[in-house]
Amino acid sequence: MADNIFEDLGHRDGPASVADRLAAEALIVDVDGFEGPLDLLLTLSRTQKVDLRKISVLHLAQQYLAFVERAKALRLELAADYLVMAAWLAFLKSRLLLPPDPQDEGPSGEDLAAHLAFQLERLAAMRDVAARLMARDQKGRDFFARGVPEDVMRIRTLRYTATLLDLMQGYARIRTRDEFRPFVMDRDSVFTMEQALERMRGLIGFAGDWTDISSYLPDGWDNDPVRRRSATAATFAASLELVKEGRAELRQSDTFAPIQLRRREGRDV
Amino acid sequence: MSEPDDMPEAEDLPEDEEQSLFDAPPMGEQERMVEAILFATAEPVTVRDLEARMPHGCDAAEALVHLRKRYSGRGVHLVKVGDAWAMRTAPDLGFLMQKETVETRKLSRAAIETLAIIAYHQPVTRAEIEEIRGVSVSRGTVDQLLEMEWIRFGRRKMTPGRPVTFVVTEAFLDHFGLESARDLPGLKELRAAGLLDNRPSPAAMPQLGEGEEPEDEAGAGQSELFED
Amino acid sequence: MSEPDDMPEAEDLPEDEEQSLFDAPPMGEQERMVEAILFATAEPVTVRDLEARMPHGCDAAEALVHLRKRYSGRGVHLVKVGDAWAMRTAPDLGFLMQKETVETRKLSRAAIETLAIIAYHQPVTRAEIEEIRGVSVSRGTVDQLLEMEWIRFGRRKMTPGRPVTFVVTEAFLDHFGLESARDLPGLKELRAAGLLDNRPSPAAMPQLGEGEEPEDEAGAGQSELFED
Repeated sequence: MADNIFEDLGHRDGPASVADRLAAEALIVDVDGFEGPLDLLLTLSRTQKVDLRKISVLHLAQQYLAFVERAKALRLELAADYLVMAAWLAFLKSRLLLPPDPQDEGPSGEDLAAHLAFQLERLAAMRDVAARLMARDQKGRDFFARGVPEDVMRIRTLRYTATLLDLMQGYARIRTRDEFRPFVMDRDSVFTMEQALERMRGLIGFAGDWTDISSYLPDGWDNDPVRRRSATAATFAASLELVKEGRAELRQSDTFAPIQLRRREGRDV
Repeated sequence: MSEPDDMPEAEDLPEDEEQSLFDAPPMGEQERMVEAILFATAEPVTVRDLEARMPHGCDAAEALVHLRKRYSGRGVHLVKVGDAWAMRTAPDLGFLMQKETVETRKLSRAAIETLAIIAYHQPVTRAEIEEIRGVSVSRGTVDQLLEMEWIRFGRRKMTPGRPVTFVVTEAFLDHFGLESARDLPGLKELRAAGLLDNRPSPAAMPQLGEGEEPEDEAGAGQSELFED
Repeated sequence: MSEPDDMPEAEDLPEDEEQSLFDAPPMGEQERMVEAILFATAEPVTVRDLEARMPHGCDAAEALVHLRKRYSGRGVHLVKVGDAWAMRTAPDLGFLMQKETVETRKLSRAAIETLAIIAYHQPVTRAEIEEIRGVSVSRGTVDQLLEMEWIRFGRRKMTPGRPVTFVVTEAFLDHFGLESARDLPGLKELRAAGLLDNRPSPAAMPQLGEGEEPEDEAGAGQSELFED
């Protein structure tokens, strides 16, 4: 009975029951519920109640065109897709009805109809498997993962690397920097009184006997005359400072004679 | 230079000596280890990752065979998900787990169909999905599936325009309890019926769902995705 | 009066009839249920909560006894946490729950320079390093090198204040493929290798340590290196 709803709609003069009309109108009003023209065609094809492979595409085209006619009559806005499909189905219908034109190189009406049937069947099949997929047991609904996953503790070890080349380049960089540094008053050959004092303070505790202060010159400062002069002056000044602090005694037997130093008796360092 | 990792000494050793140095634990122990690791992890773990965490010389694949047997029929199962393995509660006990049930976002009909088409036809382009459904695929639908990590981008098709393709993910398999995409319900029947063939439509067919398509957009996005 | 909670009908039933109405599942099934619940639950579960989730008439306490036995010696244990029960990785397998990753990073420039000075001038004090580098040496840099075991403390200098010195270690030599610190290329070689500028240094410029080639110094340090 549903079979002829659309035929009835197509042939306006045909009788149609109230129920049929209501069903047809429900279909049209529900046009938004369809996922496009192919979906609508699939729905329409179900009314044929046959295997989709054996469906009458001609019949289906008529149903679809009737649907579009009816929608127009109801002044329903139809998406362009539906109208494109309508135009194409009208073309297909004419191809199927007219004897093939031997001049025509394009696909035959049968080919086009077969492909449409294939599309419908494929869509129906995808709908079916989609439903089967969703009916499967699902994680978080039917089966569950571990409730308290124990986090894997990440132990990150940082390893620093350097190559021999890095090392050599690093050293070369320092040395190059020294060679080409901007000119400054060179302090390398200057032994300051502060340095001497610090040195002397450490040594004075051992100076029980009178000792020439030149023996207190730091290592490496007694050969180069420039360095020696600086170190001697600094050491002498430092010695005077220690005397002033009451920690040492100084003596000189004669002009230009060696200056001798010793710890001041009775004092501990 | 002797990076501690290299351990050239160990590798230079004759086979048998090496064996004795790195004696793998007995299989029973290996099974316990796999059990512990899988229990501790909610995500499936590959054999490779298992072995990376186990002592040298372990055979995780064999341990998994024993473990699977041990847990068959139990309240918790060992399941295979793609290349990886996971422990999951037995589906028949889902009714006990109302408290744990996670409300998943309800998928629209369009999203469900799109997902099914991707799963059964993968790798599949957006144009092909639209061909099958007869409507354009909205960006939101694809985005939702991507966001759920049920689909991801596959490699580009070697056809003009090099369109991107979509494939389903391991998370999809995990969610639906599938070992692989080959186990999708009805896949064989669909294939036998030729419904998974890529049949080009004869010339004069209307190209549904195209037109002002986000296709190009997606294409543009894709190149970004893969270009670096 | 018929409060839905009361279920007076059920309570009015004779004992045996109630039993038959609410037949508890077999103990094996109960064990599976407890197993699944404990597996999937984020928190430890009390016997009471277990029974509330299981079908009427179940004896969770007994199921727990069976389950505990089943898991004894496995990679996962059933443990009691206060009043509640939970599954936990066997303590002896804790090492599997750690993933060691080694990240390789390049040594900082400051560290390389400090290391180079120690290698070329050892034994060398911090003050000397600072003098050569022309900037102060941060504690962190020295600590890092000590931690890497590329340098160690040498003997104290017999100079006032008896400052500590640093020398390079065997591990250092090993890492850089050197037999001894003497093998480090000298300034001449560095220059020949293009690592140092080829221009002869202006005579007026006093050379830091030049004259006594670093090799010599290093050589002096060598004895120090292997003396203890």
